[in-house]
Amino acid sequence: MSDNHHTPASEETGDTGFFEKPGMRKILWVALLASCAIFAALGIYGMVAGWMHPYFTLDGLPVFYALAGAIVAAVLGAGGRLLSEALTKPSDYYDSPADETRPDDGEGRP
Amino acid sequence: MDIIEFIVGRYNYWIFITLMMIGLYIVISRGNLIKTIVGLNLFQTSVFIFYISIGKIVGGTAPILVGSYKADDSYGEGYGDESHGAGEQTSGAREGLHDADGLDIPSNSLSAEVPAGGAPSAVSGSLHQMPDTARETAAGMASGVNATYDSVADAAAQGAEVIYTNPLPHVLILTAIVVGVATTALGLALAVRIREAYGTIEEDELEAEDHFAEFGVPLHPEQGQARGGAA
Amino acid sequence: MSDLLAGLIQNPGMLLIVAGVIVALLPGRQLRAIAALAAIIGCYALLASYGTAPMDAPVLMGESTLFGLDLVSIRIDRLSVVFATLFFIAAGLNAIYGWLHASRMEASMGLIYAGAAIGGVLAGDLLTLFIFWELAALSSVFIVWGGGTHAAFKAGMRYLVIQVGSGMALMAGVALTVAATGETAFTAMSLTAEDGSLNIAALLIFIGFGVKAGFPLLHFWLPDAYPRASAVGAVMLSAFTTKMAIYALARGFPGEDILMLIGAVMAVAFIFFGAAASDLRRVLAYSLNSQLGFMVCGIGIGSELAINGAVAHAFASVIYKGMLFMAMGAVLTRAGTLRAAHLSGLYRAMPLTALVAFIGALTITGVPLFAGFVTKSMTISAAGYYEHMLVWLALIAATVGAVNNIGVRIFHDTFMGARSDAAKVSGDAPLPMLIAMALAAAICLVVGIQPTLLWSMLPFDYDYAAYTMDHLITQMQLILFAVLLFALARRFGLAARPRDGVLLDVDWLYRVPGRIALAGVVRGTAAAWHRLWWGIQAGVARLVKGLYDTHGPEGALARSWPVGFMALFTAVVLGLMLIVTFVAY
Amino acid sequence: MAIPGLEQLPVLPVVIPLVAAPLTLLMKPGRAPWAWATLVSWVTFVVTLLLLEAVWVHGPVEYAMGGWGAPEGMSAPIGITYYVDLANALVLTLVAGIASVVFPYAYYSVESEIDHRQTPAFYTALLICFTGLLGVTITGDAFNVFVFLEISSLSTYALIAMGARNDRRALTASFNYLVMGTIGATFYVIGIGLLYQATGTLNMLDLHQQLMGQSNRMVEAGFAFIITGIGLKLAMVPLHLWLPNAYCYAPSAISAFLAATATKVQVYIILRFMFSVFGFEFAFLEVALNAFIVLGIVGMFYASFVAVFRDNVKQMLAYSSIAQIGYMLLGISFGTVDGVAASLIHVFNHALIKAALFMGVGCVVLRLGSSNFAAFNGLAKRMPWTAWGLIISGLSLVGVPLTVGFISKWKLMEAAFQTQTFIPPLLIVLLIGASSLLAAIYIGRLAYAMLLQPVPEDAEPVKEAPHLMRITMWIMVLANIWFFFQTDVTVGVATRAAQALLDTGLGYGGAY
Repeated sequence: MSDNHHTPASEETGDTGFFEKPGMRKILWVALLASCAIFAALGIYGMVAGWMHPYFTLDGLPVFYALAGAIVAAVLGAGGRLLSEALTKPSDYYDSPADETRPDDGEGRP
Repeated sequence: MDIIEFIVGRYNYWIFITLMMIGLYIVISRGNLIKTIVGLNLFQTSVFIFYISIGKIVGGTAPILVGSYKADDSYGEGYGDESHGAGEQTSGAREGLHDADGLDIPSNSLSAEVPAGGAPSAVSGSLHQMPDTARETAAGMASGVNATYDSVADAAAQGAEVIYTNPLPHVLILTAIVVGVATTALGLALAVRIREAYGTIEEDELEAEDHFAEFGVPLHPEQGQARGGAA
Repeated sequence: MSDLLAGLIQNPGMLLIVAGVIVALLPGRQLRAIAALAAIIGCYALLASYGTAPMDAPVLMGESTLFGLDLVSIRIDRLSVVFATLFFIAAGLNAIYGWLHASRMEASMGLIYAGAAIGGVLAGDLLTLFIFWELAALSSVFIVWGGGTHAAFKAGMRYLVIQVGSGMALMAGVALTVAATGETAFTAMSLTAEDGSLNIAALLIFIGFGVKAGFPLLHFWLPDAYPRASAVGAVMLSAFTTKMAIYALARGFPGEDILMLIGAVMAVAFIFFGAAASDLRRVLAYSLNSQLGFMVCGIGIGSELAINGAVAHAFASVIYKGMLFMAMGAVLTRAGTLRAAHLSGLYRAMPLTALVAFIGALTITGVPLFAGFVTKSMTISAAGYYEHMLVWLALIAATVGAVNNIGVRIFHDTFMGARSDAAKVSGDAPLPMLIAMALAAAICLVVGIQPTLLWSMLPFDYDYAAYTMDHLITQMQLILFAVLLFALARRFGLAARPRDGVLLDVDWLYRVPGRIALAGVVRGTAAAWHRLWWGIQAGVARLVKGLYDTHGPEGALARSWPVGFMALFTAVVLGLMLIVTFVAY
Repeated sequence: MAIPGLEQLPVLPVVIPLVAAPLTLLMKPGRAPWAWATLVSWVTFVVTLLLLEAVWVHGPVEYAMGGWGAPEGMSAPIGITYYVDLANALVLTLVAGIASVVFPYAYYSVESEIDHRQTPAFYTALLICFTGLLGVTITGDAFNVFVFLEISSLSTYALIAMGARNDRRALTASFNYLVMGTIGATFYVIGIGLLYQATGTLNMLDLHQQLMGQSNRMVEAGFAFIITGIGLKLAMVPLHLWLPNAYCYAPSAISAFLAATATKVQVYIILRFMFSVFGFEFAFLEVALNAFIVLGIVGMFYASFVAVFRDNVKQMLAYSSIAQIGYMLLGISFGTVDGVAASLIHVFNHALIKAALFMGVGCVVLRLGSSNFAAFNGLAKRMPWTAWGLIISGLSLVGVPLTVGFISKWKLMEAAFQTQTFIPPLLIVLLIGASSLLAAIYIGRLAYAMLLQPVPEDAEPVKEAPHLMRITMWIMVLANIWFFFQTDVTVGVATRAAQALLDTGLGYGGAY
């Protein structure tokens, strides 16, 4: 899950960390997909085995939570993007950029 | 006719108001500090006139006991305690000042007719129209207190037949005049100091300089230049 | 001196405030930090000596009177004790975290701030609550200002106004309550009076609480101020103010129906803002606000389980949110920036901080074995049991929001991926910061694994089993599929980081059109004023000129020095007075 | 009065400083006049405390000047009387108390701001001003009020003008004040003249007896003149323009003394006239009270807004004073015991607050020569005692709990809720809260400058203010905290004083 098309700063070749190795990325993907499948299956089995105690009819659906997770994630991704497009202004919109810099107060702080 | 009487009868008020307004207007409109003080003086003077006029009646005399007053030994006591000051200030003045016929602003007794014999007229709104009250008061106090007060009551009764001018407003205004003098002196002294510090006593120039000192920009740029830049 | 002081000084919070003043006078950061930690432990020992008491039989201490009103400095019951304990833990973690980096101001004000929060939750009456409420507001302003930039100053000013405004609403409500009933006791209130009309006093108090609890539309100070503070300051800010408000709501308005709606809106709305924000601490601030929605919902439901859930979640939230702010603070300390656009791949240089951020993400999203799982389940279950379906849906959505905002944005985008320029930093977080983060992470794990430890402290005895199969399965489904979707979106280039810049919020309303309007009104008034005055002068002058030709041109037109102005004004006032007098009746 | 051995007590607060003042003029410039003035203020303070205690225990005290009291069988006294009830005993104690702290404070400040040779004259004027303020408060004679008013005003003009050595604008400020003050006082005299014409008496209590039921044009005009005149001296909002410059350019010690006492005494006079002299039978009172609500609220906001944008701290505080007068007017305007008590409490508390603040600014002016905001940058590092004193008293101004400002605000809100006016009480309370926010902004601005702004790089190192100034300032700062815990003195006395005021006006209860 470390694919990143939008790393804004300089991409450096040859600086691949532990998680950037191709083998590692594959393992991560497999693990993610496998655990998704396992918990979806467990959910369906749980329905049959009587583990689940749905509060409403809605969450009586076998993979309701899986669907909910995916749908909300999609809505959130799109919504966040739209909101960002609509409401983000340049950094100097309210304050001048100089306001963000910190005068050295002699305490040697970052 | 009533209106004319109303207006004429209160001419002292009109003088006072006119003078006051002139004084206030000078304070408002003059740009020169000395002239402002002149206006202030005029304004204060109008109040002096107001006070003096409310205490004065034509034919009234200074508040000194007239007539046969014999009890010399008890003079100071009697005078100081009640017969004159108290009687006049509390009962006579209070009721007398307020017109019996319910007019809001009493017309001044300067214009009222004062009988020649000194016997006060019952209808004239003067300060001392209530001899009966005074006599009663004095007598009432005297009885049962001390026999020597009989003479005091007697004197008060006689005094009540004389018309006195109420001295209190005059005394008060003497104080106010002193205060006025002090104010004028201080105001003029300040004007001198301002002249030393600023080189001018014209208010708009002073304002321009103060404005410049506070904000660092001329108050009226175009005017400032036209006048050669007061700032 | 009066018994009021004697009463107040028994309150551990008050003692901590005194300690804060003393710490301000000590030289050297280390000494200040040691003294602060000692004070925190000492005051906690005092609190612990008071023990605890059940909800329906609180122990009251430090009773006194202030101009005839009864004050109770300390009320010990399980609700107040759990919050006070939580604040002591948070204060201790803050002291350790800022061991090397807290300025004198932050060290001292941090203690006063913590003390005010502790005093506030222990307060037994509304006036004492107000006293600490204001102290918390004022001390925290200095922490915002501790950010040191001019932007921090301005944000601090806005924060000050809104916080003092919250205090004023509270004070007005309390004054009204006292005027109406003569009672000052802080007990459960209702927004509707007995005859069904609106209870204004309670409403004012509610608004006062609501501002600090970050109710929607009243929340804007939170994402505005927190990101401006210093690394140490933001951690302090994240712990106290909002949770103190949650306590106050739990005490004053349990089961108030409107809270469910408010909480649901909070939980959902702010995850979108969090997704759109570019400054990472701003993301955290919105996420915090969304988590507050959980607690507000729980209080709104008002059942024993729901209140327990809200309190438990407040407890967990302080710890893990503090931990995340600590991690971001460490990044700020090392990398000097928190703009999402400039950071990625930090795990190489700061592996331990990355691990902490990962644990934080696991906790906040509610992965089993971490504190968030047990505390969130309680509120969600309560919503389900009492069939508040909208609330329940909102809380589920908020959980997914946490996956995106914390799991993806804070952890993945910042620490994973290729290394950006800004991420080329010299080393991991300084040792005291790491210790504080490790302690917080440990608490998250302990509570997650052994939840009964926390439950024994909660207000009500309620036997709740978190680790059941259906909880585990549903929660894991929710998180894993959300993660899957985000991963796929990244894989296929459908998702991008938010644009760099400032994200507009409600505060835009007063920062832009509000400011323009204010400036316009001021300028307009000044112009109208000037015109009026000159008009009067000109009018008078013309009149006089008409009457007397003697009036020269140097007259009234040319001047505006105040003497004349004032004198005229006096005359006008007198005239008005006289007219009104004569016409009045 | 039946207090053995203390028959002459009521006259002493006026006589002691009055006699002491001319003696000061004869002293050598320097330490002697200052020490003498301080001693006098302390003695006077003790006397006023005794008087307060006597009034608290025995009830109102009357003292006939020269023995010219009311003769037997007569209600009204012949001469001037001093009449002390709790309301003016409280204000007297306040004025003398502030003086006894500010006078010692003044030494270094005066040495640096005023020509050394002028110091005897300065302390003479100061003592005369002190006399005048005490006299205005203590007297029971309406004309005597005018005399003392002018005594204090004239010396105040001179004192303000002495600030000219630092900034020549003190002269124009003083001149403005002189013109306006004279107009105000003259209005007052006219009003008294009209009342005298209507009643024939000048004694306040007797005036009330005579005015009962009288409601005619003359009395109304008198009322209008008196309220406008005192309103001007009080800096009630449209008539406040003289105040900011006067407080700003006066010598620091004078700013502190005047801000804490002068307007407070005027508030007392307004109270005395509205409730004791005119009383609730006077139909026009209600109109005036309604006007006060509006003026009070307008003042609270207008002046606070101006204060936020001022770049000179002294001016900022002066405008803040005008705003605080708005609170006092608001309390009066409720026309209830609680409202008047709240007003009196705020009179007392605000005096403590403003004295401390102006004293702090005086320390800064002494060391840094300026009261502009720029001088306050980083002050907490350069002059920590002064800076923290300013912050604590600033918090008190905002109305933060644990300081007296909170008591004022609380009492005012409580009173507002128990009143029916044409503005809903809730709105009034919210407005009080909103204007506190403005106070929070300007105090916050000051606090930020002092605590978090860096010290200017080219700044020379400065010492803290002299011990004497710091100690006296901190006495005031600690008083701000002390009187939060010790509310018996303020709330207790003020409530009983308000009851007394309204009882004489027969307005206690629901006449309004």
